[in-house]
Amino acid sequence: MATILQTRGLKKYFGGLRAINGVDLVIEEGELRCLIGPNGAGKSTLFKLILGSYPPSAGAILFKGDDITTLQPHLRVQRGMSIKFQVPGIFLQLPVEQNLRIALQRPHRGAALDQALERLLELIDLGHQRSELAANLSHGQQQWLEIAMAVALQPAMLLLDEPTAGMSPEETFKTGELVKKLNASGMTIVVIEHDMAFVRQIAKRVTVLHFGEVFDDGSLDKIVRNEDVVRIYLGKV
Amino acid sequence: MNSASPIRFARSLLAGTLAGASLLISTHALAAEPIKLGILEDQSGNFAIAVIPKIYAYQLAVDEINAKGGVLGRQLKIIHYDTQSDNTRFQEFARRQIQQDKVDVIFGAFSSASREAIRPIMDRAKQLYFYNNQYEGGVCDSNVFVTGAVPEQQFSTLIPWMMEKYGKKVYTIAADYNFGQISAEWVRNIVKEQGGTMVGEEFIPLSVSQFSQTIQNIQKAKPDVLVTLLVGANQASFYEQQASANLNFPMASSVNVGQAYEHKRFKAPALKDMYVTANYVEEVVSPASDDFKKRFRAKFPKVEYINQEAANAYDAIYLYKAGVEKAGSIDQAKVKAALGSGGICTDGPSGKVCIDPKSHHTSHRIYLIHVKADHSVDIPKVWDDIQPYWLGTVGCDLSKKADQSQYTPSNLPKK
Amino acid sequence: MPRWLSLVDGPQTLGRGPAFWFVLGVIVLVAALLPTFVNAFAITNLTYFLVWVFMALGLSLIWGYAGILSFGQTAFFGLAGYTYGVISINLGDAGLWTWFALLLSLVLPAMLAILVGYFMFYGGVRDVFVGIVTLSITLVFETFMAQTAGPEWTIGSARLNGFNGMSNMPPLTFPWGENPIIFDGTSLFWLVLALVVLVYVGLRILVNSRFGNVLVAIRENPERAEMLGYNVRLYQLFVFVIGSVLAGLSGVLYTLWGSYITPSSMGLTAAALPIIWVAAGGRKDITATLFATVLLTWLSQQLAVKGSQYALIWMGVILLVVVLFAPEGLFVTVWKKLRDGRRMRQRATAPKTVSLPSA
Amino acid sequence: MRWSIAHFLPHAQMTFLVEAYAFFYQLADSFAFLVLCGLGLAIIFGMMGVINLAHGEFIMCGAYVTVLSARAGLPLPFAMLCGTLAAGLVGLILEFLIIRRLYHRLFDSIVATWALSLIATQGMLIVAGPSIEGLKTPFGSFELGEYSFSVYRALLPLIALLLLGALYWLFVRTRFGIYSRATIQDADMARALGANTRRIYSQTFTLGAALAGLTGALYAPTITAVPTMGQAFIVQSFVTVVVSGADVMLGLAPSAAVLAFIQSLLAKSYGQLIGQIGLLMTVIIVVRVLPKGISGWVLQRNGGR
Repeated sequence: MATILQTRGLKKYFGGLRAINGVDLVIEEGELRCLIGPNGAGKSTLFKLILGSYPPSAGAILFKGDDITTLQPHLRVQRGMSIKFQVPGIFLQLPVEQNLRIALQRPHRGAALDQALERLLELIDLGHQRSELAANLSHGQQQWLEIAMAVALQPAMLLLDEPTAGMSPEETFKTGELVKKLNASGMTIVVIEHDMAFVRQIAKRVTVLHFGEVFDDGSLDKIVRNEDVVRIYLGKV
Repeated sequence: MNSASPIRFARSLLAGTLAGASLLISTHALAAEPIKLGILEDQSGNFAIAVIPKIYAYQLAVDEINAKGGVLGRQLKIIHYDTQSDNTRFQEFARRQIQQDKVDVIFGAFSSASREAIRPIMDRAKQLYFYNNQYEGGVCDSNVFVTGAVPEQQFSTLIPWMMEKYGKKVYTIAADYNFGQISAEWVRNIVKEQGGTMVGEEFIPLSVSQFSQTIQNIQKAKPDVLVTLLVGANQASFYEQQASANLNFPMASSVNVGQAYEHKRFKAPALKDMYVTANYVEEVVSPASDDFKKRFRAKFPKVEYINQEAANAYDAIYLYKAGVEKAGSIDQAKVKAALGSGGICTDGPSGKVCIDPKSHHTSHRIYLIHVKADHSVDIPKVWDDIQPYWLGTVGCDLSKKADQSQYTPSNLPKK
Repeated sequence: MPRWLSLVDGPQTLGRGPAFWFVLGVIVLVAALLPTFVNAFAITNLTYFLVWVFMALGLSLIWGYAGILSFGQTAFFGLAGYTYGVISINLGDAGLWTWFALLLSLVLPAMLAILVGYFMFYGGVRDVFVGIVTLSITLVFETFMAQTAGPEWTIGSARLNGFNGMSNMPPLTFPWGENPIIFDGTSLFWLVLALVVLVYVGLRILVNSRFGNVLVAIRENPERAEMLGYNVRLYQLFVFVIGSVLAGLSGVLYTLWGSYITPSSMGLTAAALPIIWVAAGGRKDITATLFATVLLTWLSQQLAVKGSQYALIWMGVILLVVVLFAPEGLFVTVWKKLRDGRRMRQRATAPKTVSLPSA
Repeated sequence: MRWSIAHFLPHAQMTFLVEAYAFFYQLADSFAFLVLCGLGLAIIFGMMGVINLAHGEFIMCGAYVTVLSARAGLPLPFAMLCGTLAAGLVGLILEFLIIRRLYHRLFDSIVATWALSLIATQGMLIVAGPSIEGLKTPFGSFELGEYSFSVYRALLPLIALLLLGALYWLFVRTRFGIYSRATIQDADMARALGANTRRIYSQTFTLGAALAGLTGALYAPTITAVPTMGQAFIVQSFVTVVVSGADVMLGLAPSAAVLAFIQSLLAKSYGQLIGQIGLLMTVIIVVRVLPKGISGWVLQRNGGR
């Protein structure tokens, strides 16, 4: 398997705060990776560095073998990345259908766009609410809508930042199945998640971040057996 | 507004009923239609302070004339729109008065900018137009008549007198736009002619209301005479600020006191030793002036000050009357010809005022107004019958050659 | 109907369907025939109201659709007006020179907009600060132009003439054998009306196109738009340039209307007016902006004519009432009320259909 | 009141000192004007996000009430207090009737406050006429070398600094200040902590209006009170606040100082026109270089985001 994403000695300081302090991360093509860690570990910051929302203080980012460290965000997206934000990043004052059309219209055109739209609506089960304003959806539905928008770009690599926040257990389970389905179709997926049941449901490999550094890495079983990981979650390290 | 409105209503009713019946009668009724005077003046906005007395003055003159039977047996009717000190409004309403109200004459505009906004419209429609304000001078326009004083009347009297009394070093501060720049140019030329020196000249953007820097500059230059050509409410703050810094130079101006009565509005001694040449101020004492003031205040007790431009506006209506009577018609071309034919005069509150055929400007009696420390006013000198000669001498002769330009000492007519 | 033309009826504009276009068509037709019914002044005056529409539509596009509040559209208005004045006075009205002046008066604002837009959008200037930068630019222009009274401020044979403004520029003239067509009075009205229709339809197509979709996306959530792969800053720059050229078009037409342009056209008061029109009508819809601009300029003139010194007070009260009781703007709020009312009635009469959630 | 130190020092040093003081006076004068212009607006705009285009009219209100009550016989300090309170009261009423409906509608607040400014300007013209008789600047003047200066204006910068100090105390040390800053940071959180956010918004707006009134009151003896006088302040107000950024306490004084320095230097060297244009150009550049103003820059350097 080829490497799709690699970070080398990635660092990000905000003033005196070391949010990311030398992360070397390697994601293989087709992988489904979970990033976990306590609050403030730097998970979301890492995503933003990968997507180019912030310039890194040091280090490099490689995507599909190319150095994209200084590339503008929209160009990174055009190369095949896509993200679902932690706080739902949808167009609240626009109807569901238009949200998806905006996402779809770059890769698709004409009849293909309409077909893709129907597939996505079916995928997230919002066909009957297509002309509802996104603001009127439930929190879980908004999360799905955003996942659908991220998927609409047909990315090579999908970054999901807490996709199940605010969802009921049932919704969370459905989301997990969706993620697995997408991964099975060949999409590389990196997920930030707190819900361990969800992580168990989907993850093959887990990376633990702590104080902006990679604390541990491996299969979920290995991670759970690491007592230090348990401790950092309880705030003892 | 119009006291004769029931009569007017009856008359127009009569005209309307008879119009269908007989062509002869209807033309007769039309002949008795009032003459329409369009007035474009700022009742609100920045300039309202100096313009409101003007609006009263038009009304006073019109009511007086109507009470005595009107002009050519016809009543005068004012159509006034509030131009809100907004140049765009001037344009809208000038067109409205010309094209919709079809007025016979237009009086109006205060700032030079508003005059220049409507002058092209007047020229395109060949509309007879009176501008009744002191200004920077130089408008040579066949369609325009000016009743206000101009630099050759105000500065060639004021500056030599000041230099003789106080000394030859002059400092000018002027509003940084057309009026200020052109007036400053006049001052500069006259000072040079009189063998004086300009020790400073400073132009102030209209938005400036803080003058500490200017005050220091003046103190450093130590002039004998300070010429202040400041305009508008922002710049009026200079006087209080210079007084509190104890600047204490004799000042000379062509705009202050006569327009916005700063000596009444500011606490003494902010305008101490301010000298102004104006063709009228309320303090002028003479039978004509006293009578004017009495009639004015009887009709408009609310008026704060009867300023120079009120006298100019009042005179303008009477000059128009004289023109129409000489022409024997209200046809605008004929009235313009009559007004420009010489000998059109009126005896106004400040004395006799006549239209100069070459420049369409008016002669004036010029008063030197001196503001004392307690802000009371005395008049140390009066120049009788000063002619608006300058345009004529540089080559503007509207009686021979039509024109629509504005000239300045550094922008003379092409020979 | 080609696909691009069908975009006039898309999701980003209120007012759709045959009834709407029929009413609009009737309005345009009546307007076009007006010169045969009413006097010359009414036509000149209507031209004057329409002149401002372009600047308002441009601002609606920039602000209402793309979410960028520019407080200085008058800078482009003034630049275009002065450009037309300088070029046309120098080159005269022979041949097509006045049209060349018109063209250049749109090119220069476009260039300024590219410069200013690049400076702002690529420099991280956001939100209300865009308004501050653009306002400062227009105030600098005003202050500078106000002091150009002296004869040294002359370009070729054109005096800039300071605060008193430039005047006497030739009208648009089209050579036509012996009698060239001079765009003045009724012909200017038709020209302006045609431009209004053209720009309005063009903007409807633009905002309902894929481009328009991205604009509203940027307005709603610029970060998300960027993460969908759109070059947000380029879109912002582009829309800013279009809006500014439209402000320039208003400036040229205003200059032609009165053969006069003045620095106070770029002052604080002048700069606030387009914002008032657009906000009061409903900034997220160009139809609302179009009608609000005409209505408000007409209203403020009527108030000045009829209300004498109470005019400005009435204007203020009306604007307050609109803001408080029609939060999305007068036309948009009324439109939505009507639409919702109709839907309610339809729902009340239509047979009940229950859509079952798919499990 | 006059005094002179001319005979205490040798000539050359004296001239230098006088010139230096003259420039400093200029700077301080400009600084005071910008701080006082910006204060009320900074609180309303910076802390509440309401763009108050009627700011100038609050200043006008303060000036008018000050002049009228001084002419009615009140001693000047009390007249100024009246002006301040009157503007605050008007602010309180307007907040209750209008502004509170617009807190989450930034753009609508522009239209509403513009409308208020139209009504206030024209209403004042109709009620009080085109102008009222002014006041005399108190305290006289003092001389230094070839210059003489107004004592009152020399005091204004001190008053501006005192006001800044008082506001710092208010926002950092009092319960109102802490709650109000919390409300501005995060209204939901502040509410959870027991702050009555509605009342805090109302109080903040009233405070902003009263400060604008105080500016009018302080400048009332130095300028002409006319209904349109607010326009003389509005541009400087916005300029100062924008350069300052959102945090009034951190940004306003440095912002006014920088702008005053630039304006004084340019006006002294190249005249008032360049001074005015320079002020506006500075804003354009500052917004580009420091998009969040001086206070945003300070906060960022101190480790915020």
